[in-house]
Amino acid sequence: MNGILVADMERCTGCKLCEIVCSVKKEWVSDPPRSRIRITIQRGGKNRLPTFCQHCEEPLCAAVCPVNAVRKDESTGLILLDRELCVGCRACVSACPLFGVGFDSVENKALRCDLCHGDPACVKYCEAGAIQYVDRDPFPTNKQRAAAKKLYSP
Amino acid sequence: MVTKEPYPLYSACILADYIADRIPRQRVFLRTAEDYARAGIELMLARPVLDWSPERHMLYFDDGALRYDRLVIATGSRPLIPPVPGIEKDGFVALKTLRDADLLRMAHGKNAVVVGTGPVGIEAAIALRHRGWSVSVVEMLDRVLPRLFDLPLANTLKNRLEKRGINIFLDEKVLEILGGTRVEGVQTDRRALPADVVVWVIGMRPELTLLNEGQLLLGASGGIAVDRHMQTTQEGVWACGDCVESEDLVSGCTGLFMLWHNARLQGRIAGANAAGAGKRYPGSVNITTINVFDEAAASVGTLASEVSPGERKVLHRRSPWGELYLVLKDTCLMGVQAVGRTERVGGLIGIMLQGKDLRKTLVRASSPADGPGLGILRNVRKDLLHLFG
Amino acid sequence: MNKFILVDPGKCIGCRSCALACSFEHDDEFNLSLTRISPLWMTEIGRFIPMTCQQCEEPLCLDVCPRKAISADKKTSAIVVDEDLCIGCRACFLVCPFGVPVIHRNKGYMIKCDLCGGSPQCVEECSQQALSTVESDDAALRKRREAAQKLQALTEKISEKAS
Amino acid sequence: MHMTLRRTAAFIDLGSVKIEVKEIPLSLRESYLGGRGIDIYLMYTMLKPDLDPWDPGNLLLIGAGILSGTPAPSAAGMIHVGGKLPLTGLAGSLSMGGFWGAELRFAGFDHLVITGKSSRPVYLWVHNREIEIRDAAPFWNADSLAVQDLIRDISDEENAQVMSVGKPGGDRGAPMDLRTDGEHCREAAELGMLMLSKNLKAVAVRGTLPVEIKNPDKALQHLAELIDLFRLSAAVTGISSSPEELMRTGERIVTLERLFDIREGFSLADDGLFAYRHRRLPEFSPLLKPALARYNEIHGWDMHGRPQPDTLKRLGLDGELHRLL
Repeated sequence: MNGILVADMERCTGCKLCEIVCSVKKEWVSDPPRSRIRITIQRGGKNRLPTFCQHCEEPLCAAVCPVNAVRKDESTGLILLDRELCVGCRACVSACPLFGVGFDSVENKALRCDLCHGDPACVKYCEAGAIQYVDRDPFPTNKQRAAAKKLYSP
Repeated sequence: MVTKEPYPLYSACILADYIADRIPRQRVFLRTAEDYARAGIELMLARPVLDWSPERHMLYFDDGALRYDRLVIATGSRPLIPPVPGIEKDGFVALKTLRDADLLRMAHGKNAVVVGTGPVGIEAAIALRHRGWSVSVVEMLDRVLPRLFDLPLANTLKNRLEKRGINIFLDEKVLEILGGTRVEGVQTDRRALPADVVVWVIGMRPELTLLNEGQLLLGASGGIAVDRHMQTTQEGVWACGDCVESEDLVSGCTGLFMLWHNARLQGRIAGANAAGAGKRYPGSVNITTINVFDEAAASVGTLASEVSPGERKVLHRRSPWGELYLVLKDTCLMGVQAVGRTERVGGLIGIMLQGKDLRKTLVRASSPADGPGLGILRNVRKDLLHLFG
Repeated sequence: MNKFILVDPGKCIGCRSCALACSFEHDDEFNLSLTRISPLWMTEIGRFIPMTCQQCEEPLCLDVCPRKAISADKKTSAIVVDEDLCIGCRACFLVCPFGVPVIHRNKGYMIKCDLCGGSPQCVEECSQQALSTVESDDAALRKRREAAQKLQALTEKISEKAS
Repeated sequence: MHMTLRRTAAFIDLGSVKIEVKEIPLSLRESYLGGRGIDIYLMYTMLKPDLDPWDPGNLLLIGAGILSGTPAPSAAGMIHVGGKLPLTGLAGSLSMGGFWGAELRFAGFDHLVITGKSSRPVYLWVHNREIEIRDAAPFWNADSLAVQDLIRDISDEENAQVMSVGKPGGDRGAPMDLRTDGEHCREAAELGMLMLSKNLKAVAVRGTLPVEIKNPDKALQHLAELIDLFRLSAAVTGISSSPEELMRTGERIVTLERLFDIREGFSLADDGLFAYRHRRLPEFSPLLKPALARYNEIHGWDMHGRPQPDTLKRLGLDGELHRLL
């Protein structure tokens, strides 16, 4: 399925297990700064915002990349990074409006979520179920359906 | 596709890495001749256009002419070189094209002087320093990267450069390039600096030598005036890239915003419209990121010096791992500069574009509907509200 | 006060002509996946409910958009999207409580109801008058009047039985 | 020694402002695992009997568990706080959630052993293998949540995890809350009082160093199945101990806590579900006695709650416990 990650801010408890699990799966070591998902804690503690690559349709990060290392995979619509080409200039990190791109200061490369090729670890291990891996197209109607039930059920 | 460059498309931003020998030369190229052939594009390299007749839809070279139905002008920009004596000497490089980068890459010597501290200048200085040259930088204004950073953050970056052995001379003008046929030094209004190579990067101007007087309407900033569809005032002629004037989405003013991603987005739109599509270019988000010795710095929006003193408010937060500098006009966010964690610059673009009254937004309780940008502001909420009084 | 499309699910028969009219108006093709109003079959309730944008007074989508692509149209006060600014990052969709913002399948920008510049085609196409364009205060008045009529019909029936 | 087994403990003496970092020997870790185990071991071996709990010599122990900062269920962030309880003089043991334990591990430490009393109000700032003792006078009387935000402001680190004590209620006044996060808090304020008795308002930690995992994919697989915590801990730490061994370690820890309490004059009369903390003798409800007898029996303790000699032998606690750390 041609899926994306969707975060539910209310459910997230800020336990950051996803950061640990993502870094273990990708880097073989538990190292949250090198995880592809980041939990940004807003002051006042209530809001914990899981941020990761939203795979935009018109990615700004692809535009600012000086070496074309960020490209949109037409078949799946995912925005993928070619790690060999990446020179670590961090233009994509600062251009992304949604904190979607991390930075690996050890290897000086950008860090992008590639949805673990369809089986995202963060979704599998999130105890609170705050991150879902959903199909891109029908998902909005499910949300509308839930809202409709709330609004109009007799 | 006609170009005076002898090479297919290469990335100008990455030349500094090539000069510093961090990447091999072929990594600079983004397209190969086969890419053009496969895309059905006839590539005419090293063919400078000498004259243009819009009425007859003709382009003239020194050895021939070319007729067109639709024309997209993407001539880009050329280095601004005022009439300083001695600029014709060997070793004087106005860094713009791959040929200039080759010159710097092959150059041998001990001392290098970089004139101008824009992003290209700073990256060239770092690249040469990386290869062991002793580098001095001369800047006319009072700070490095003057169009990107205000004094506080510019000084942070200046200290960082100086700590790595780059001597920086501010408020200094270059009067003359010294030496015989080869460059031997630079004479400024205060001192003479030894130099085997001079990298001249004080700024760029749109490359409009192709145009004769009055053929195309130019904007106030000197760039070609285009409408939202990147169309010029001439029928069937579009223009895009550094040679074009565009509108800054954040501040709303029009001007020359010669950035790589602006050129690419405008190119895609100008090309599509030339082929009959109806795409519109919304305007430029002028975010610039620069890597100063593997510490990133980024800036977007207006500088504090560009906001009128009465309405100007500034929040400067220093911490062990970086700095954040917010420029506000009363309670609206106008500009963000950051050293270290630069993702905060991108995160705040949305809020800047909204131009909302931050006092109202910050007083409201945080809710899941806030984007990441508001999270940054909430984390400096106390200082901001204090600033607003 | 924002104008918006008032939905009366009771009258909706699920013929989807509103969705077809909407996709034709905006994209010149009859394609249910490009509609800005989607009549949803609600199995648990056993009825169709058309769902579209509520044209909020303080739209969350407008606040969260990182490109200021969403704005309130001056003339029709509808919440509209600038296709060239939108980068399709779905932040609006995440915050909208009704899940209304949808990404256009092949054009990559967000699409939502913009009241067709003031005279929504879905309202005109709806044979059952299930949809109507109202100002929010008219809407309240209209609902109260409908409730009053139902109540009045009910009391008449009771008084007949009593007498 | 494999990286995952290298665990460090920082000994911080607030009085003489001396910080010493020692490595935790593997043998100690195999018999006492992580947080609570090593904390009670340190209490038992470092504290002289009948030491006045208010004496600066009392220990405040903060220990991350063996699985902290690794892909384990919420244990990834738990933290254990121990020390001789000021009111009852017994072995204090409290574990709190949030991400504090993991952050301590990412900062390169596993245990903080805080002794002595600071001359002025201070808080600890632990960051990537460095520990700073900073002034806490400006927010000494602030409540625990406000302290957390203030420390995050000063350090400009949104992700800093701060363990802070609430408003002090007089010299030995009302208990205060001790909290690691907005939600994760324990009203067990005795340890908060212990902290305040050392003039210590908060311990903040921020770490960005990696934590090694013995074999990552096995760890992830066990985490997914989540049926066998033993195999998960073996996959993460590389200590392949059988379930029985781990159970015996658990017994050892609880029995050592009981030994510590007995050494401090604890007797069966004090043993009651609630009296245990506050030495207020409850009227023994009829159910409590048999339950207590059963509890002691399971642990191999006699009917007065004192560990039997053979239990001590089985757990290796019979001889003199010499200090390994």
